[in-house]
Amino acid sequence: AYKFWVPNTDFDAAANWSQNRTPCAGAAVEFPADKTVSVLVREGHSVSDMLLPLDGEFVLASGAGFSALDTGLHLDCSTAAPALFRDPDRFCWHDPRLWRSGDAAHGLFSVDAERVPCSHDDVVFPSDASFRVGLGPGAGTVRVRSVRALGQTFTRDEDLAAFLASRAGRLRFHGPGALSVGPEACADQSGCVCGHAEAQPWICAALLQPLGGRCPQAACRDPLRPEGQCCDLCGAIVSLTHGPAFDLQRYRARLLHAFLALPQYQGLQMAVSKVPRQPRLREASGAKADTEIQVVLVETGPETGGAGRLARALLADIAEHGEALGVLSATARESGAPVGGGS
Amino acid sequence: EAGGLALQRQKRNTDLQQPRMTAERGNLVFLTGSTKNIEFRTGSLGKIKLNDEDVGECLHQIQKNKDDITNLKRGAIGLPQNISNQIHQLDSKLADL
Amino acid sequence: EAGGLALQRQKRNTDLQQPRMTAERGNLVFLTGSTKNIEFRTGSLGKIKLNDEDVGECLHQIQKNKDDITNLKRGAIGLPQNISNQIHQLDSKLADL
Amino acid sequence: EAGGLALQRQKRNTDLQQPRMTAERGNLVFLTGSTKNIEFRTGSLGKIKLNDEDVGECLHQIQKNKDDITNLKRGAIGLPQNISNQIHQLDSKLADL
Repeated sequence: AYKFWVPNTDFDAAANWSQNRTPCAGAAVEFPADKTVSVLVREGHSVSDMLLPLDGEFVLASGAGFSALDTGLHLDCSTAAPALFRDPDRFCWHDPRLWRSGDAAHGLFSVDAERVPCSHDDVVFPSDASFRVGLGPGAGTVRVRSVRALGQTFTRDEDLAAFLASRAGRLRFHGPGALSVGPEACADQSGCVCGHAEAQPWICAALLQPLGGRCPQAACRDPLRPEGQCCDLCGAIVSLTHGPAFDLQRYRARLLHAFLALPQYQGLQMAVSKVPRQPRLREASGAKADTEIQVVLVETGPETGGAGRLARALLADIAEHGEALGVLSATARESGAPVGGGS
Repeated sequence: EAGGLALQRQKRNTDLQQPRMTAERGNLVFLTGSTKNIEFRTGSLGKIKLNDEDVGECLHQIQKNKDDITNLKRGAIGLPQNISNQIHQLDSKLADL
Repeated sequence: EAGGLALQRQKRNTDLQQPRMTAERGNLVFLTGSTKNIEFRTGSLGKIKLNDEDVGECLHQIQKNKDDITNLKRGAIGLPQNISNQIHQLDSKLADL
Repeated sequence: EAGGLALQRQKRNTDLQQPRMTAERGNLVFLTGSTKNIEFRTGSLGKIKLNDEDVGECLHQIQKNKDDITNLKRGAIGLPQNISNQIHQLDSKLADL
């Protein structure tokens, strides 16, 4: 599956500037001296002063450029403070918020760990924007199937290593972590485990960094913690043990069209993936397989019990059609009643 | 969407051709793709200056030097011919004595 | 919104007067329209280079060429005068015989 | 916020070495630190042009001018020697009469 890197380091993106707006005409502009970065400039900008990074580049799209405008000449730029380009090193590979899935569909979501590219994913960096990615720290080597950047697709480690070591690569990738590609397309129709067991602490640290590293309180009693999710959530989890005939894509499509599309399940979201089976559950079920199919059901709106109802409907579906679907057994867990907020 | 993709593909191909201003360890470098130019265009009263030298004037001086050299060469070729003639004449006169 | 547009239009008009660095179909263009300059300045130990040519050295060589030409011209004017004098003297001597 | 100010102060110290693009009385000025260079680099098929003049060719012309001057100097030194010799011979012949 494809995973797309979202944030950019474009000059024209308001989010990249200290005051959340691009420099106004005649502004003084500052790039951090010691931050290496590639910056795409799409439009024409008038500046009175611009401090450039010691190592960096400004790529000019056609028609883009800079012109001189003495400060104070323009009314719309009366602010004395210079516009500061925000730290381009703030984007971390392991941050789930920075990725977009190629096969996103209405009603589908991914558990946090699987929002970050899995070992069998193809990773795409924007070709029409500048970007910068921090690798690491400490999460070891990031493995993906392929990396596409600057119009090139890297599927061999030697090629990727050469790119990362080049000036173009060094402007865009940094940090102690390593990035590696391998020919690991997921060939198993029952799905492949994402492979983020070791990286998950880093993924969750990046995700929860704006929250001070702590999960928000779940709004229900006995909340659930799905495999690959950073925080507890309210809803239901259906765990499936499958046989050789099971097809993950087909089962996901079945759930989308035969259940989630129904009016009574509107507002529900679903994540379906193959995950490592949690050891205590493995013992309890007596299953030999160390993986299972995890179906996570959550409500996007106020709690109505819809997730629990859908979980039970899925169990009934499996009881009826399990053999045809390749599902050997299924269990469901539900979170408890809503708490707080005077519901 | 298809148009967007086509545009994206086109952009991808031109990416390396896009001009750039880069800083390399504090050095400022202006770069263009393999077939692209760096151009300085001034109006009649605008100047391009490199460390206080007016580049336009410098280029003008190069041409002026070239013209001067052409004239000097012409002189240097014409001169000996003229003098040689005079010396030859003197020589003839001497021989005629 | 109308005010914004007016401002933008105004900006565009003054933009034309502003010196600028811009990209035109992959070419990097430095433009100065009116009376304003575009200047590149390094510190005393920094160099300005055009495709590996040191502009400072080039400018120095232009001046050196100019000086050499001045000297050559002076020589080229002085020389024939001196020689003409000598030839004239020879001619007089011959006539006096 | 205090951290931000400290960062800014720290930045200002390194300012002098940071390449900078600035406006001075409407002129567009590119600056580098004391030991840093400003470089313009095109690909092998790209040119550096000043108002339709190919700067690369102009720089080439500087070297050509220099070579021409060297040749002219050599001629200017060789020529009078040769002519002086001839005039000296004439003078001797006259004296021998």
